[in-house]
Amino acid sequence: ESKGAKIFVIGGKADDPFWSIVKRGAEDAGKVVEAQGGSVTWLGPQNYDNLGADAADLIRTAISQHADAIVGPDWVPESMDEAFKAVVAAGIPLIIYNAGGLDAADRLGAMNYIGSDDYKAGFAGGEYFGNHDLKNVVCVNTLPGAANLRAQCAGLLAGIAKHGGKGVELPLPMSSFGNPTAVAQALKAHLLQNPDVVGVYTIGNVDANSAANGIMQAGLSDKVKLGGVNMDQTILANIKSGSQLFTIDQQGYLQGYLAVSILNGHVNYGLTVPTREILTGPGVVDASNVDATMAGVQAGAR
Amino acid sequence: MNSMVEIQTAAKAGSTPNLWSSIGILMRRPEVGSFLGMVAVFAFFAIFGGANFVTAGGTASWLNVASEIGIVALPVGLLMIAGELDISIGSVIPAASMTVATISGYYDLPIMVGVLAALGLGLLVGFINGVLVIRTAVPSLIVTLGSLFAVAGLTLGVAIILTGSTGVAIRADPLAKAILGQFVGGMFQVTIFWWLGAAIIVGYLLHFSRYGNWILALGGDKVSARNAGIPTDRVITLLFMGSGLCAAFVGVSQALLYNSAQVSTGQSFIFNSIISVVIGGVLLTGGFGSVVGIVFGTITFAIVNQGIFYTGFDANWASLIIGVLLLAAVLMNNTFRKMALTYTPKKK
Amino acid sequence: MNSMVEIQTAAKAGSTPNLWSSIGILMRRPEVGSFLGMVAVFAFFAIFGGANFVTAGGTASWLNVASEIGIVALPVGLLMIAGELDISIGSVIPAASMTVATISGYYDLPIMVGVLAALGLGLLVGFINGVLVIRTAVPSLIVTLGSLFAVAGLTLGVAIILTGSTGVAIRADPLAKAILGQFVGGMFQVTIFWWLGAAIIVGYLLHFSRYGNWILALGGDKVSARNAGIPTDRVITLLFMGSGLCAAFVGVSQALLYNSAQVSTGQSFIFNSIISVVIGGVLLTGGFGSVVGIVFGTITFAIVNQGIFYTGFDANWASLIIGVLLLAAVLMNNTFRKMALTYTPKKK
Amino acid sequence: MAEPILQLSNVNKSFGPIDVLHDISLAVKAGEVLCLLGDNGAGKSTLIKILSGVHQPTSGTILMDGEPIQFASPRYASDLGISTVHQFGGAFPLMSIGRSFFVGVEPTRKWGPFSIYDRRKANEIAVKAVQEFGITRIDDGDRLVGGLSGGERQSLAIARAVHFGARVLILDEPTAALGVKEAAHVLRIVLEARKRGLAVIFITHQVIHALTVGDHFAVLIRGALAADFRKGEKTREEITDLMAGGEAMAELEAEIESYQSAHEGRAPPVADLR
Amino acid sequence: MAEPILQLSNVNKSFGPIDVLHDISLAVKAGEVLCLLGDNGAGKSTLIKILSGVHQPTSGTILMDGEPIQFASPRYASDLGISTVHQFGGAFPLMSIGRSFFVGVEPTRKWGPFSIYDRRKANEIAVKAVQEFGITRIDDGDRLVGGLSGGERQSLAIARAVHFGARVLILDEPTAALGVKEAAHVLRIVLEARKRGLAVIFITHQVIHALTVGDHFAVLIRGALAADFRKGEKTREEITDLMAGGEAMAELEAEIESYQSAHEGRAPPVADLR
Ligand SMILES: Nc1ncnc2c1ncn2[C@@H]1O[C@H](COP(=O)(O)OP(=O)(O)OP(=O)(O)O)[C@@H](O)[C@H]1O
Ligand SMILES: Nc1ncnc2c1ncn2[C@@H]1O[C@H](COP(=O)(O)OP(=O)(O)OP(=O)(O)O)[C@@H](O)[C@H]1O
Ligand SMILES: [Mg+2]
Ligand SMILES: [Mg+2]
Repeated sequence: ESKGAKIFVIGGKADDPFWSIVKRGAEDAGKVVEAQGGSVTWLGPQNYDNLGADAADLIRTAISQHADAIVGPDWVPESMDEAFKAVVAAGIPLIIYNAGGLDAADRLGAMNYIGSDDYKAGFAGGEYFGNHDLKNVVCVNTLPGAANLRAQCAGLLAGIAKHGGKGVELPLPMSSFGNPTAVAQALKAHLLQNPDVVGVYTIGNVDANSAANGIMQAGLSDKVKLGGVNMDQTILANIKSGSQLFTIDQQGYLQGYLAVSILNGHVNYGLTVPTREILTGPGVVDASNVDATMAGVQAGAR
Repeated sequence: MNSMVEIQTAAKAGSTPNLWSSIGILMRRPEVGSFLGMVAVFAFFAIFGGANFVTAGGTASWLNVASEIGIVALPVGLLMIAGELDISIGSVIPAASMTVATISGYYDLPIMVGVLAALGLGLLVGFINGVLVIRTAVPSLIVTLGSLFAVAGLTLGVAIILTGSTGVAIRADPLAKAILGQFVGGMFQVTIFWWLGAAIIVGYLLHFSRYGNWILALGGDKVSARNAGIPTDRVITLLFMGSGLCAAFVGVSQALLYNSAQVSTGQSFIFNSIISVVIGGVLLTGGFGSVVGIVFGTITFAIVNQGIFYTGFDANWASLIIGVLLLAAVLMNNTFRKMALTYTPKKK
Repeated sequence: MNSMVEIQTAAKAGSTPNLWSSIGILMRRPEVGSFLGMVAVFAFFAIFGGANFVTAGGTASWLNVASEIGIVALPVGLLMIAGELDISIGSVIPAASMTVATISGYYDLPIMVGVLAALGLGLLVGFINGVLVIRTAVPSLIVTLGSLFAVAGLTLGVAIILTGSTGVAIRADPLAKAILGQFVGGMFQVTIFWWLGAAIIVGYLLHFSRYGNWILALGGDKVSARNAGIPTDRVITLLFMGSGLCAAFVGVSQALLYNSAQVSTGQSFIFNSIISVVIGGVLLTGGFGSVVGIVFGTITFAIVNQGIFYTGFDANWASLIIGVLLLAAVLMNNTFRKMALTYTPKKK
Repeated sequence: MAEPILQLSNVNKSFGPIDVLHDISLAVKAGEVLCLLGDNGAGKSTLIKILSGVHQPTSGTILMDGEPIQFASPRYASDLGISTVHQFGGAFPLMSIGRSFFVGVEPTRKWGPFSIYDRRKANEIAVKAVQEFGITRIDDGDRLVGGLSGGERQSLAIARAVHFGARVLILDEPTAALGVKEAAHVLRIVLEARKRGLAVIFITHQVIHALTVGDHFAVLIRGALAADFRKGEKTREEITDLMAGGEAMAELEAEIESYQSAHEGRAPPVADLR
Repeated sequence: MAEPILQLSNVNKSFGPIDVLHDISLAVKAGEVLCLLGDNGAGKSTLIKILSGVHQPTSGTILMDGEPIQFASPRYASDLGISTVHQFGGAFPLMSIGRSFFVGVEPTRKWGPFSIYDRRKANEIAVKAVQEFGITRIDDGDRLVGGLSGGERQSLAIARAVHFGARVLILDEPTAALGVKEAAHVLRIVLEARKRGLAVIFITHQVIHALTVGDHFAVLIRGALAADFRKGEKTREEITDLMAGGEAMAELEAEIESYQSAHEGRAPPVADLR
């Protein structure tokens, strides 16, 4: 008698807007797992101050609990690869999702990769700006040390460069993180000091709201357009009302849902998905498709 | 400890009854040091920040940030003067944001209901903190750390259950927005006026009402304060409730200002408010401080934090410059006080 | 303040010369309280965390975390006992990581050079902190805040100039890795042994060498300590250098352990180390504390933080449970001490 | 004045397992100075802390004006007119003289709808009260207490208690840090308070001070009431021995004298040592 | 013993604009007790802080054994055998008796290559030293200082100074918080130290204590040396007046007496007040 699959999902902080959606996806898939006698456990760090190391600890925690399958993002490969290899060495099926790409999955011996890619997400944003003739952009980075966020900014700058534009990264000091007013005012100052900037890109939900506010206060709402990654109701409302141009969607819900479903099928029935690298993004949400997205956000799935 | 010695010397020197003493009286006020620190960093950015920094927009940049930190820093400062710390504000702010957004945004109840519920939540957390600190004799840092985690956890858990997400949008009616979440002139947050109001009230409490005396005595020596007939338990509980209320207020106003609430904002307020208070000359060990000092300290911190974006400096070096400037401001403060006190025009 | 009264009562009670006194002697040790708090949270997770929590793997989860916090918490605790605070460790850790990764990873110099440079950096920052605290009489919280920002800014700026990125990979040779960045048995970090070593050294310093006496006296009353002939300036500087060194060590070992360094790692250490120290019974105001207490406090904090992953509880409620448990552990600690002290088998 | 203001009967006090006061019964009358004497650690301060609401007795009753009463808090005791100068603390180094004088009972004045701490009035009264102690150097109520010398601080605390003591004035070693002049002032104050009909409880280790002002003497030895007598009932020598915890002080003095004489032979009369 | 151990010549001390000591010249000889007298705030503590390396004089020189010397730090002074009990502080409430006794000069023993703080030895010596003061209740060197009564703490500090004072022993109001018995013990200790050839500087506000042990008296009034005389050169009344800052104490005493007699007519002899 199979008692079901014990699946561990490594992810972001539980109160992270993006990760709470991934978590929702994993939990929704988990309903099936539970119906079959298994369980889905979410392991996330308390904060992102020590991301690679903390995540590696979480992977080891999952191993020590005799997981039947593990899903995890390869945020900081140098820090986490060793732990992932230990997963594979222990004979536990592994899926890499959200960060790392197929490269990581292959390198680590994981079954598959599900997700988007920070660099590609940023790149898509850069191209979107470029296509809309916004050739001078700034990437607001509220956590300037984190590799994935830096990759996003780098992608953005590469994307805009492809269209002949240019951009800079604006790293904010740590005392501003989590303080929307400080972020808004910093962006405002940057815009006032650099009147040529016409595009702003933010790396998280909260920052997008703050940035919209900063642009408004600089009196540049007509000229400076805002883009970013991820979304919530407010961002979609902003897109609808025109105060935000677009957002890059990597469909976190699918990342969690697919990873858990695939592993559950694999553990219980030996199923495998032959498609290597399941991409859930980057997709672009802008005024043209915002209404369709709204419904999903309301359900907590987007 | 050092600064205490400093202050005592100040008092002694200031009291010599001669011509010099009128300057002494002014100079021994701790506010003067904080004021000079503030002027110094302002001057720095006025020079390196160029024209934009001294415009209305530039002023709004740091004033908006200062106002939000300031509303929290005032009651945190009072607590510190009374010898206690409150770090639970870091999760009361998002909890209050989420409360008002959930009630008035997600469930569409009248905005008043949401605001009152949020403020009530702040008071409740403060009350619990106060009672725990009094009853258990556990250091308030630990008690409020416990409530910091507990409130953060509750906020997240309840938000997911009720709204299914970690961020909720809220569209306040124009009146509520005008009162709590408006940009005056398109750039100055109304919180600036609330801050002013709070500073006046707290200033009244600390410096002009009898309760100020109780707070100072409490921080100076808790046992002696109790022996002198001060209802120490009540004062401590009320002070914690005050900081809960103010933190909740900031949460509410942020929700209305940004039309949305998130589970995870607010942690930076813990650090920033404590720092502002200490820059303003309040003793970390309690018993000494002034509201004007706290206000100057907050402004200093906000200017340093935001002014950097008006300079042409590479943003990668921002933190370095902030660190050096903060130290310089506080040093300026101390040095000036010492200099002024040991200088005497003619030895009598 | 309260806890000080507690302790005095403890001492008085313990000294009654009767049968009861031998228990009294044991019970009045502050470590006992911390120990019981630790046992309580361990028991909680042993029950709710299931079998996995008590396996080697489960133990490694909290021991690894505790070891890194612990290496920093020890010197931070010493500083707190001496009446000072050091928050600059939050940026010394990533600065040291980046130093060793840049020198030995990016530029491929021998690992020894990188390690020594990183440790030297920690000593230097500590030295600067110490000198500034002594010379300026600015509270150490503010001084080390300044260096926190300054070092963070320097790290980011220099990293971008030298390596063009904020993260650098490093592949250490097997020997260095075995010493500094290995998983023993595939799960226990070598830092656990370093922590043990550090605890022994710091324990020797605080409890068995004469310097411990100096540190306790310094935190008890700085002026009297100086009057008693203690070279206070030197002691303070050395303590800051110690915390810089230990922070740098953690940074180096993290870089080797995880084969990479990031500019932003480390801020959480500030908070976590201070909390661990206070849970361990060290007075926030200085003058009292023990190394065993700090170690127990660190373990308690680590168990609470990591144990949660072994319970089936929804991660949304993790913070709530952590908050409640932390409070419970500290309460347990205090209550037990009080109970034990006022209980007497038969009134003489 | 037959009825005592305060009366203790069979009061015990323990801190956890340590018994500090055993079965104390004692009466304090208006217009009378009660000198509480005893060796270091005898329990004098603990006893007066019970009378001022700081500690609650473990058992036993306290009567005020013949009615049983519980001093639940220092505030309650001071509301009933019991004013205390404790042995340690009571001074707030970082507060101004005026503020620290009025801690807990601040004078206020109306300013529109607000009641404002009346700084000027507080400073004036405080400075006046302290100057009456002969400490004329203090003329600025805004000075911080931390800047005063030990004697000045002590005088400030006593002046405060005298100012607020409506019925009972309790002074725990008030003259310890004081100069000759200031100590004499304190004694004068005590006599003045007695004249005004207050009950005064006065703790001291100086026999002469006790003899100068005391009407009624109570001696504690190791927490028990070893003697309770009125002025004139015992000789100075007897009192000295009691203050020293019941040990005969004669041999000690002989010893000192022998040192003196061995050295120079010019020791002062032994009795003066007391 | 003609040569003084310590000699001050024209020493001035100001704190910023406040001049606390003016032009003090004074000699301290071995085997002699110098009583430093003066009103509250006269500058006594400041003077001995200069001698113990806490403060540096603003101007003037200090000679030790005839050689000019600068006491750059308290440590340096104590290394030269000058041991001081300061008026305030000096006790660490949260430290054990043994540890606080040996603060700064901890005894160590070898344990392999390590030198270990010798807790047992420290506790033993400390307890013994305190018990010699008659405080026999203290038998455990691990007790915290915060748990001692005021008198016990004071005795601990004095015992410490006596133990480490090789050449000069400075006591700033050592008897202030002490009981009759303990104060007598302190006086005995002072005489004992003198006998052993130490120079003792003794500050007190109690005339009797001064007369009992003093060989040499120096009186400070408002920071200036108002009198410097040897035993027997002045009457007790003159000394009392000097200690009160030069004011005649007679009227004060008359006043007190009049209260006394108005009330009961049984005041003790006025001279005893001193
Ligand atoms: N809170 C307390 N907890 C435990 N023991 C205490 C407490 N307060 C006082 N004691 C003990 O009670 C005894 C009496 O102390 P108390 O302060 O009343 O003495 P005292 O007569 O005032 O002495 P002194 O003349 O030195 O001031 C002492 O042994 C003291 O250690
Ligand atoms: N660090 C200081 N800064 C400024 N003034 C000081 C300082 N130390 C002492 N004083 C002042 O110097 C004067 C003398 O003080 P000192 O403590 O020497 O007096 P004292 O003779 O010991 O008095 P007491 O008998 O009350 O102890 C006082 O007026 C005091 O206020
Ligand atoms: Mg007493
Ligand atoms: Mg003195």
